[in-house]
Amino acid sequence: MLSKIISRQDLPKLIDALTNDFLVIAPTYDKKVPTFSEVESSSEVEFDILFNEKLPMLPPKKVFLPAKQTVFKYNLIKGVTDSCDEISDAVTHNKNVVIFGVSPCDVSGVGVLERIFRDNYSDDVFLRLHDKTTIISVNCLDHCYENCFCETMSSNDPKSGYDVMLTEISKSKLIAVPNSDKGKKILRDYPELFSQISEKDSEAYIDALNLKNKNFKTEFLVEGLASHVEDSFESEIWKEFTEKCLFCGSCTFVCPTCYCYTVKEIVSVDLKDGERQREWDSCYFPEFALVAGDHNFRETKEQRFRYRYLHKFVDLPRRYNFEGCVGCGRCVTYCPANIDVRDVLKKIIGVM
Amino acid sequence: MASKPQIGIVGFTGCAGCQLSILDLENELLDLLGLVDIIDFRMAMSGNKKGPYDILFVEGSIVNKHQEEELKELREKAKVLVAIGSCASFGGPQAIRNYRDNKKTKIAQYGKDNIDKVEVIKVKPINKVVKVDHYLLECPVNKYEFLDFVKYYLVGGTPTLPNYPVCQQCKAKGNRCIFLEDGIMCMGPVIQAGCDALCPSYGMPCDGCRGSTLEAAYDQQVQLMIEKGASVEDITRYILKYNGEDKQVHEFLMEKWKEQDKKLVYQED
Amino acid sequence: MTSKSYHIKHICRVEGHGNLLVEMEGNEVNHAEMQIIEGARFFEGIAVGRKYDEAINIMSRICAICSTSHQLSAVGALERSVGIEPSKQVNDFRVLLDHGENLQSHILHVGMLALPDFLGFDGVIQMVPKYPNEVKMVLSMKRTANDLQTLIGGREIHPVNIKPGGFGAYPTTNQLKEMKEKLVVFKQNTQAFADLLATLKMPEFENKTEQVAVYDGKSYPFTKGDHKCLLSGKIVKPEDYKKNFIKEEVRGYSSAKFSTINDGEIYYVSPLARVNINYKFLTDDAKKVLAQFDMKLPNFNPFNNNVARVIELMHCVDEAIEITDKYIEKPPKDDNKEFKIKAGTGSLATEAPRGLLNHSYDVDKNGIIKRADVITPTAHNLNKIEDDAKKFGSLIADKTDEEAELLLNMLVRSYDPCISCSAHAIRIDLRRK
Amino acid sequence: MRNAAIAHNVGVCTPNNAKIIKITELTHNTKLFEIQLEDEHSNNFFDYSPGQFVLITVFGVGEIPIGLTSTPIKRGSFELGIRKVGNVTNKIHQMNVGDIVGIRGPFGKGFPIEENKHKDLLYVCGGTGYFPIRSTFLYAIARREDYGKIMFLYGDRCPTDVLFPDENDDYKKREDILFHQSVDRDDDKCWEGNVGVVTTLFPNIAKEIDPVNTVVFVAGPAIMYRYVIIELEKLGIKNENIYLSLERKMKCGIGKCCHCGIGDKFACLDGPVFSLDQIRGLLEAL
Ligand SMILES: Cc1cc2nc3c(=O)[nH]c(=O)nc-3n(C[C@H](O)[C@H](O)[C@H](O)COP(=O)(O)OP(=O)(O)OC[C@H]3O[C@@H](n4cnc5c(N)ncnc54)[C@H](O)[C@@H]3O)c2cc1C
Ligand code: SF4
Ligand code: SF4
Ligand code: SF4
Repeated sequence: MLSKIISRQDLPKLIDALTNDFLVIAPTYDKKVPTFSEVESSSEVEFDILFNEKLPMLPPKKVFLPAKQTVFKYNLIKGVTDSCDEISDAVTHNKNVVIFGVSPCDVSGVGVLERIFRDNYSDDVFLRLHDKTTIISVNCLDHCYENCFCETMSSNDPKSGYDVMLTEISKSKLIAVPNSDKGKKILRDYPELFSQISEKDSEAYIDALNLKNKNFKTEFLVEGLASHVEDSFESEIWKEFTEKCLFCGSCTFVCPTCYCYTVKEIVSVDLKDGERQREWDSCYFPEFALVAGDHNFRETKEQRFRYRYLHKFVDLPRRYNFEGCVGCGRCVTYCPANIDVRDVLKKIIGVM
Repeated sequence: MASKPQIGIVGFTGCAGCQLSILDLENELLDLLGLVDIIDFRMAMSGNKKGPYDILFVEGSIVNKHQEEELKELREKAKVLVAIGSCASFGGPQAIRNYRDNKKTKIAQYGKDNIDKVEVIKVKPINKVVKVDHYLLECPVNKYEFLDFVKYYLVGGTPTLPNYPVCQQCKAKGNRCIFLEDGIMCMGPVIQAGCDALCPSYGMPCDGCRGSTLEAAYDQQVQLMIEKGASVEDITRYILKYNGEDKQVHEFLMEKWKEQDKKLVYQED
Repeated sequence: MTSKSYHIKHICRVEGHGNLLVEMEGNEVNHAEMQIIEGARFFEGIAVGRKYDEAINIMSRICAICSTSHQLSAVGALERSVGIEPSKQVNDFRVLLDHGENLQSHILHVGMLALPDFLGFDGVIQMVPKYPNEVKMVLSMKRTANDLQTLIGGREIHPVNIKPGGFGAYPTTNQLKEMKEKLVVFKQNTQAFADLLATLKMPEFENKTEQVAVYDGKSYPFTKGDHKCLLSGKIVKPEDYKKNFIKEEVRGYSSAKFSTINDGEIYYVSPLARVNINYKFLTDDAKKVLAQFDMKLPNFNPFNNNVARVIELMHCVDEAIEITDKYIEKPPKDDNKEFKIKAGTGSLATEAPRGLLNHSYDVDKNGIIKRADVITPTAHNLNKIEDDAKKFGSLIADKTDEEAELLLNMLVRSYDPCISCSAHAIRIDLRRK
Repeated sequence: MRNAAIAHNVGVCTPNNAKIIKITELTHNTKLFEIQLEDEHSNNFFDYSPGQFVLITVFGVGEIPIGLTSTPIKRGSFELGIRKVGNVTNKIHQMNVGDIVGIRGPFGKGFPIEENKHKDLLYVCGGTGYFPIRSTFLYAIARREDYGKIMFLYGDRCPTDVLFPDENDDYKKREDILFHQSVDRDDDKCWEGNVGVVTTLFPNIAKEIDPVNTVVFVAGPAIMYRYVIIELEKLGIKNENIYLSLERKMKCGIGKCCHCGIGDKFACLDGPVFSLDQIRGLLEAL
């Protein structure tokens, strides 16, 4: 078996070893907010976030699709000068990237984005960063907090999208299961940290997975959700929630599967050079579908509120066969108006 | 290249912070001077010319008849007129007094004898006097927005200012939401971004100096503030800081909130 | 005998709208009026009815140039009103922030407003072609000063980080280290700047009046202390500022108030007054700068304010470096405490870059402000400016009109008046039942 | 459907530098730009199907979607007709021959012109809708023998707004094309033809229509669609034979930025050309 064992004590050593070879991104606190950020040593990593089951406020999408990102650079007269390849190398200082401590739902979230950005026309800006990244996931054995409903969205047991999965099999030991060549390479490259797996470890792993199975509960049935949402196009439900919503967009920014963006041109003060920047946008904002001549294709707040659900629960399932939601509950946690996506869906299905 | 655009920066009643902010563009100032001719900037130089201007930036609110006339004259000489800062755009903090009974304030402030010594008219943002082509926001004006405006003007077009709430930039920076988590009365959800969520980034509530977003959800915001324990007077104060003459603030206060806060009286002209 | 009148409209390169009217009869000025035509804004009135913690930001809009001073004065006076005692750390950071403003304001004044006068330019913008390096140095110094304000206050103008009892957030050690490096460069530039200024000659003029500055007997204080008079040696507690000390009156030609002390005496507040009163407490390097100029203390030439500013640049940058070092060593602690507040009255006397600043408030038990009173440096000085102008006759009698106007302009400029800050209110006292 | 080739040497998010090689002033606010990619290989490779669009960047100002208006039969360069309405379009209008712009694309699904060989074609367009329609129209008349009747109805606001007047006159003279034109208003009384909205042209062709064998291509302002559809239904043309080009805000052109979402479809990927029966099923379309 390719899996190996790593002791909990050795995790800091692993991080330190990785920082020599990679740009390492791991959970930390930034002014009391749990977050993913670049670390230079294991002392900066908050293992507490990982093992006391908190989700960083911003999901790992912030690595591939940050709030602001340069797409390419140009000269105003001569045109494009730096393509996105050069720019993504500059962002990572010519290194490969490791994101450490990604929860299974976030692995699924990255998977959703990857498919969307790879399919049809592949978005080089996103994929360049994505493809040089190794994802080390830390498994969840139970709902991490009250807003989590990953089991309902079947995202707590991703089959792909991660390179190594670490699962706690006892207080002191984790099993490291590689899931790609990049993952195997990690286990191979740091032999002093990974030991062979024993029979007892295997059993403990199976026990852990069984425990996981038992602990996770489904809150409602997602089957047929797309038709339900579509059928409720004219329903009063949208109005009810629209009346509470601030349209601040917070839910869309913290969501691991929301990816709308807009672009801006930034020009230097001497007016010689410029760059195109991508910036997070949100379908909740009034100008999202506004075009020249003041025509707005989504004029009312209700239309905007509804569109997010249409996109997540109708368009994406039809197009790709997955929902645009992994049940991480961030949008619930960070909504100043306390709107709960589960309530919206339950009302639509008719179970609330 | 054709001759450089002629720029004027003038101030009416305010704290002069917007003009000072422009002087705070130390790193860019010399480059900027290569692009435009500043012909009128009383705060920074003598020998000013009163137009004609390609772009005239106007700071401050209008508080007397004399200023109204002067502003109208300036408008005639300006191809493009841009309001900078909260005072010019929304009346600024002094517009708070537009929502108080003028006569009573006057008597209380000067005593009956002094009442005629100083002329007091309603505080007006400049768009109540002349046509305004663009607004650059913040208190004081965001100097980078000012710079962007000049750059875009020169390259062609106008910059699109963010019309989304401060929460966008708060989330982008990974800030803790002080409204949700600490119950601090942050106006971020209804206020236009562009300041890079300055106040919340320091753990301080957004005071709303950039004015309302398009379609700001005041009803919902106020509802949440009440749930968090704010009183009627509190809410009036939170809303009425730098923004008295913002259209949506005015509408909300006078059409909805007046029923709650009976002390709100709007001074008609 | 010829009579002549100068009406200097819209004094440029000072902030806000003011005119100076000077009427001459032969060599004598027989009438001078400092007319503040800035629209009144009634800040004291606006403050009434506000919660004590929000008023801090609003009061800073009295004047952007002193916005940090206004916030620091407001927060200090309001803390006294409701009974909050800030910690040593908070006081240190407030001084640091205040020095950011002092450095910024002084370099702006001397480098961008006064220097063009002495070198014969309309403004700093016009200086660029001939003095590119000097302008660049001034700009980079101003940038550093602004960076310091931004680091502590959140923004160069109208800081956002100040709250009763402390700060919203503190800088990190790395940020402080970076700041320290910039301050060290600033200090070198200050010396170069002092050397440059020492080659220029200040116009000779003297008007010996009382001078007032904040004094605490142990330091060169900016953020709190008592009032001290230079000539009489009188000391007045901040809360007694209106008890037989400062009096304000309204005059028809100006939207700002005029004040006197001790029943009708003209007085003067300024960097020069501070140097006159507190020179003993300057840092060693600042004392060395003082020695570079042949300026006898106590000094009564308002043009020497420019010298005082350069001395203070050195003093403030020294102190800023000291405080930065202290907190690089020992990083600041979070100080988000809940405070119990009580009703009360609080007054504070501080030094804004251009001189004495008074803030005073009554607050009720719910933290709502019932009375507010502010006297800004420019309001303190309006009488003195008029008085100087009246005594200016001999200096301008044999000058061309153009030269005379320039000199009068320079005189007003030497006070660095923010005219809108003096026009924040006309009212004398507001007590609401 | 023709296979659209994306000619990108840099990755699909970065534009190809391209040169404006010819500018023709069409009306007071529209110009026709002929453009060539700088990279020779990409330029030779550049192919599109009528109705597709490109994203054109004016460096320093922004990027906007513009329908290709030339026919793909003509290789080596392509044409864009652009009306001045805002920042980017204003700036393009100030540009000169030889200036560099950025081009991404072609993107989207065009009009199914190859799929409908031997059918009768009816074109209906208004305003700038002429631009994308022209591409398929030129394609069809270049292969005239492949198609049955070709009918063209074009309406614009006023005589000064009329696009391609010379080309139009040629078409009017041709016997193998039924070309009808109108203007909404003729305030200066200088228009000799029909006055009225585009739907007033329908009686001219009503008798020519074979409802079963006719395919309709429509492009124009959003309000036009509603009335045109009513006319087409009166003629008995089935929804699946009516194709409309929808305009939406677009930032990426490749289904990522989400601005052009219409219900559960994207105008840039699934459109901009949709059949009416597709649109009927689309929430939020018309
Ligand atoms: C598929 C498609 C094909 C088009 N073909 C043509 C054509 O052949 N000729 C022509 O003149 N115009 C065409 N348009 C419309 C053209 O894209 C807009 O006129 C243009 O985007 C306006 O940009 P602006 O910067 O000048 O206007 P502004 O009002 O300054 O617009 C600001 C931004 O909003 C967005 N935007 C505004 N209006 C539109 C719009 N109608 N559609 C999409 N995005 C918009 C753009 O991102 C633009 O940069 C087409 C639009 C689409 C979607
Ligand atoms: S919609 Fe909400 S619960 Fe679902 S993935 Fe996004 S943030 Fe998480
Ligand atoms: S702190 Fe204020 S601005 Fe920031 S997310 Fe919360 S409500 Fe929005
Ligand atoms: S957070 Fe609010 S008050 Fe603070 S600068 Fe931004 S808009 Fe102004």
